[in-house]
Amino acid sequence: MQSAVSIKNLKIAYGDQTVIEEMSIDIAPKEFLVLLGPSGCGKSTLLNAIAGLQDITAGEIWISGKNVTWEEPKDRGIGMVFQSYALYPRMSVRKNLSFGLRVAGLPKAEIEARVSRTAALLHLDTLLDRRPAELSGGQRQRVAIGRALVREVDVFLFDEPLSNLDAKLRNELRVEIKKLHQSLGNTMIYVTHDQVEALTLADRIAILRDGVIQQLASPAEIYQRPANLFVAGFIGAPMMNFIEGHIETGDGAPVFESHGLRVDLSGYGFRTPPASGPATLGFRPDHLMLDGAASGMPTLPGRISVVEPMGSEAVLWFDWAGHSLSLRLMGDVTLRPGDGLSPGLDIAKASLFGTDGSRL
Amino acid sequence: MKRKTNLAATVALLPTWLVAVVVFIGTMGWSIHLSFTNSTIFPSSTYVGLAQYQKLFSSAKWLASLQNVVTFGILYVGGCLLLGFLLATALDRKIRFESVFRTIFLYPYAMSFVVTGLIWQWMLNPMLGIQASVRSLGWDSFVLDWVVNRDMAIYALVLAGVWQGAGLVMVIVLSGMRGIEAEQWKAARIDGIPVWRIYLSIILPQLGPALAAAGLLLAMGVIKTYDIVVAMTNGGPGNATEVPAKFIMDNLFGRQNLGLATAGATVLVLGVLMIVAPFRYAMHMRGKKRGAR
Amino acid sequence: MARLHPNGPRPTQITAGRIGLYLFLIVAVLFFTLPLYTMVVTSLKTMDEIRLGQIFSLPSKLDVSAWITAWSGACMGTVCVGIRSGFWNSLAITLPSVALSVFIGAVNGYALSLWRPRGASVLFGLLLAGGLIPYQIFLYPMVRAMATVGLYNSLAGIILVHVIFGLPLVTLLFRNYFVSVPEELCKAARVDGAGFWRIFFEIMLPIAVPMVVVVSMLQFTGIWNDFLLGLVFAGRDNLPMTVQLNNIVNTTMGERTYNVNMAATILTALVPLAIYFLSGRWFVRGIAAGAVKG
Amino acid sequence: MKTMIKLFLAGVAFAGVLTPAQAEDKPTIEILSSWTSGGEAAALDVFKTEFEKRGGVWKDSSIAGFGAADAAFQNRIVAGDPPGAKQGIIGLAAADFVGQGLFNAVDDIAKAGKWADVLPKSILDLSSFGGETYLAPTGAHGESWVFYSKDAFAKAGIADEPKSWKEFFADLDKLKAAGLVPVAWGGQPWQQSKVFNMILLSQVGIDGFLKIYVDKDKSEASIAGVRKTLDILRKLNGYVDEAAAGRNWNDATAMLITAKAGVQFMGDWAKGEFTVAGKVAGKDYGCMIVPESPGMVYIADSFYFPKTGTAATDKGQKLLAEIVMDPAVQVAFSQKKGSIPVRLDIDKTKLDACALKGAALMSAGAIVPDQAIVLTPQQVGALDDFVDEFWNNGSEDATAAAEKFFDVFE
Repeated sequence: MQSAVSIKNLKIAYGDQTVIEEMSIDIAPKEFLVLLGPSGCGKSTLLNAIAGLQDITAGEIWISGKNVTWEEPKDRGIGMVFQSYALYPRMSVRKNLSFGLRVAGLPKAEIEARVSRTAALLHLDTLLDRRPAELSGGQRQRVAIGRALVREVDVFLFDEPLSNLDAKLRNELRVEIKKLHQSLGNTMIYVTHDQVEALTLADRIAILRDGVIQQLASPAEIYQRPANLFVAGFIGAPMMNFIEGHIETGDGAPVFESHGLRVDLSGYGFRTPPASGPATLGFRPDHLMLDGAASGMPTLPGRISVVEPMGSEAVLWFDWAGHSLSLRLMGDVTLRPGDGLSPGLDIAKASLFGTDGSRL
Repeated sequence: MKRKTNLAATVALLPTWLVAVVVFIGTMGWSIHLSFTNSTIFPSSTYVGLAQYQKLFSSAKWLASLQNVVTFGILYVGGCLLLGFLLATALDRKIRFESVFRTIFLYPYAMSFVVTGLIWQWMLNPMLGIQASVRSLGWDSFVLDWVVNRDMAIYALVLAGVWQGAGLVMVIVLSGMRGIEAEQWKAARIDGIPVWRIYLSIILPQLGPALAAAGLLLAMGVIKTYDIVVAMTNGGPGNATEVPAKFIMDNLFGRQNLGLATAGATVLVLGVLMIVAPFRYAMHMRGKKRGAR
Repeated sequence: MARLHPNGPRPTQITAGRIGLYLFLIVAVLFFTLPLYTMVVTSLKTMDEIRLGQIFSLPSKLDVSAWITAWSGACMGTVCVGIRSGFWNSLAITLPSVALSVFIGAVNGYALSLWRPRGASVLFGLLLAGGLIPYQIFLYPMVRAMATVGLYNSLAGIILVHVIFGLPLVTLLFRNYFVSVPEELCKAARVDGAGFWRIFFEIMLPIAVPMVVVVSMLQFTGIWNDFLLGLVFAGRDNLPMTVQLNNIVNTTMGERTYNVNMAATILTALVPLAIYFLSGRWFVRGIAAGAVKG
Repeated sequence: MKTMIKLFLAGVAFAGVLTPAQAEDKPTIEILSSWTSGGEAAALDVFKTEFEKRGGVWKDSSIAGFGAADAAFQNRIVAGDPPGAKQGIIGLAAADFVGQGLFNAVDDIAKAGKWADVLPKSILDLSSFGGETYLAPTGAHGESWVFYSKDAFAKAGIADEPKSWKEFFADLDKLKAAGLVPVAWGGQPWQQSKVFNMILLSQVGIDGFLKIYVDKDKSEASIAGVRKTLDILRKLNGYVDEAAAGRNWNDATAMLITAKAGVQFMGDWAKGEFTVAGKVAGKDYGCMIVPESPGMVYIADSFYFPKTGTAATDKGQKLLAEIVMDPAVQVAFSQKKGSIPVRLDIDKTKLDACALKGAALMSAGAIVPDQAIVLTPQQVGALDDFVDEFWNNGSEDATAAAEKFFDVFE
């Protein structure tokens, strides 16, 4: 099937400073792709390049089967939503929505129809004659989304659209965006630095760092099988626990050793045959079992330092061999700081990383 | 890989390019060329090397004018900033009739330098102005003779300039103060910091950009200083208030010495470039960082 | 004395600081108004009274004849029509000059800050330098250039000259303003298909209204108060009010009528003064809206 | 941008339409003068009336102030659009223009009007370049005058005009003792240079004066003369009030009118100020040539006639030259302007007491030209600087300064 958006050998540099290294991504029609990464990783630059707002140094950009590398933004068949909303301050909501259509010279009736359709979809009907300054943050962001929708194009670009909103609104709008995607079925490319948005919205997530894609995969894959230490540490809250150690491949099954801990690795799905040497063991707080010893798992005995109740769940922080490790527990917690515990580790769900940081 | 939209921007700037190249660079080139000739009232093509520059820098008037413009510039800009800041602080203290005060402090900015100079020349003239009036009230030893006193005349210029320009600074600074978050005031009040200390240690450092903008606006006028001097002291007494722009004008027309005038102009332009170039470089570097974001 | 039991609203106090504050303000008001006061009272005195040398005293009786003379009777050479004709000339010069320079400056600022085409920073540097150089230096070659294109001594000529010399300041102010406008606004409009001019007229110019007010006022004052350029480039049919004021005030060997001079001076300054008195708050608002910042 | 270009083009077209069509037949003249104040303008009006009476078209482009008028004139020359006539002093100030071939000569008018017979030789010489007459002199001002307030003299008990510098300074002491400002000093460079010159003439005589200014003679005698002049100048400095710096001459005159000050050094145009204030020469105020002076420094105004290439203006220039030198016009002009007619053959009955003294000196040839006539504008500026520096720098040694004086001519 033809890709909705295809980036081929893209490179972006300012002088001798490279922002995007040689990069290629194919995005399928109706796919929701999230570009995720810390600030300065090049994700916004990439989005701007797709939009045609950013000159590229080398490579090609294809949208809906057309090479648009040198096209104007308006000719690319895209709509875009910006972090700061970028609403035109002196225009009413109606004018904001219709500006692009008026520029394109669409018939009046058509413009009106599209504007009211979009307004209804986003519950903006009553706000059409207000100025942006008279709107709340959430309303502004809906107008910004509406401005992309009225264009009725195949590809929507979102540049951190929710990061200027408070937590409650962010959750609400996130759901709305997801609904929109499900009902409209457009291709969406969404830039964010918020992993919750990425995990909840995306069909696939591309994690970027310093202009290089670290991993491009489904949210589950990324959460469960991070491709390297960076991805592992970046995704998940609280952060994945890491323990430095080394792998012994003796006569029997390979073993991970650290501070007297010995973990039998026979249950771990190695990508390549294991070899002896230093390695980092990573496991998420959800993958420690309070009653792990009973099921024969290797244990990490320690003492609780902090309890963070979060309503339906709680995070326990405990000390083990100089490491501060976390453990997620569902339901009510009766444990208190100072109590001892000895949780078991489910090696099948853990990750091992080599000295170069990549997954073993 | 230039896009046509950028082309539109380039085209839109063409008239300005034309002005910059033809007027600013072209005439400067022409002036520099003339400064190496012995032109008097009309341009001549007899080259005399650096003779005009030698003459220029052996002229007490020119040397005095350079010194004066530096003194005036520093005190005028500094004075405007200081008084403007004080006025803004006072108006920031929730006083009555703020807009009346503000208008009174700002109106001199509508006056030309010529009018400013004329009126202050009157006010500071010992026989006519403040001194005479104070003495007629019985304080016979009162002295305020700045315009006619060789050592003080430059300060008279500064006084008149500050009178004219302080209001602008006040407006800029006041709007800067109003832009500072109210929470800082609350924090400082809880910490028990005296008001003057808050202005000095907390507010003032945050007004850097506002003060810099105001300073730049005023500084753009300093090297051009001409009208106010002509109206107020005409360069005197002696050379006490002579300024480069007036020196150039005098030689350009009254004294019919194009060569010397253009030599002076060239020196002035070099001076300007020496001020602007590092500033521009810094801005350029900042811009680069910004662009890379 | 027994202290009151604190209860209810705190009583307002007149503190020493408060008194000092108002004292400072009153001294400042005196400093700022004294010159204008002097001009006004002098213009209302007779010459005989002025020769007594009491410039701060109120006129013994109001005499408005100086004002009438200044407006419609004062002589410049053999023509005795006062400065009223210059008033219209000044308007004819100032209004188009302000409109043009503000428009071009706004376009420049917009193009330099939001589009940054090749050479933008070089151009900006040139303008900045041009803005600092005394324009006396440009007079002589400019005269020649203007004569060559047939604009010397014409209204169009003097307007063009004002626009040229106004460009650096206006461009600088607009550039600094537009730099603070989010780039995303420009990007959003481009996604919407708007081009350079459309974005300027429909989005940027409306945003920049406070700035346009401030710059227009600065430019209006500057151009209205200009003497030298008007003298050199306007031609005898278009001499602005300031040149006529000079003809009345500045005389080398003639007698001086200070009351007429003061009246003529106030008349000349009246329009910019009125603008500041009436629209001062727009000016203040414009600056508060970020018209002038670092 | 299109709008701007359109506006611009419209402006150009507009300017083209406005260019006035020349009246082909009538002699036309556009005058650029700096005569803008009451008496000056009235005097200029004498020419205008006569010019129009004789069928000419007169346009007035006066600009106040020497500097401003000169700047405007030079710029119009540069632009190739000069006025038909420019008021300016005779002598070297016009030399560069004539040298560049920018002026029309009025030699035929001068010959027809026999100017050589009626003008003092020095004035005719200074109006001519390369043997041809280019400038039409309008009138002369005497610049060796000491005006004094009779009231102030009476208050100080001074009965007679001082005859020598010694008496003069004795009288100044009396004025001081009477609580008056002895000298109403106009502290502007051009005024100070004039005082310097009137004293110099009293010290070195007519020949010595011309030797210094015309021959640039730096002999012992010249240096000694300059030194004595500077000594007197320094002495005078002790008799001026503190507000002298930058003072306009007419403000100084006002001090005499109100009897606050005793004497003022000035040219005869100061009479206008007395007249406006209702004071009468010989009754309320007196005029005398500076003590010990054998003659009078004078300055003469004239009209320059730039080449405009317009037939009507050429005609107008010739007509104006005729009118300026008309005997009746000369008298009428001088009365309004407060100057002395340059023609020697005019009716002297209408001149006031002071003008008569001046006219007598002129007829006797006891006159020397002002520095602006015999020096280039650059040298005039240098002289102003020199005198101003000496006057303001109280510590400068007169002997050393006298040596330095001759640098002015470089």
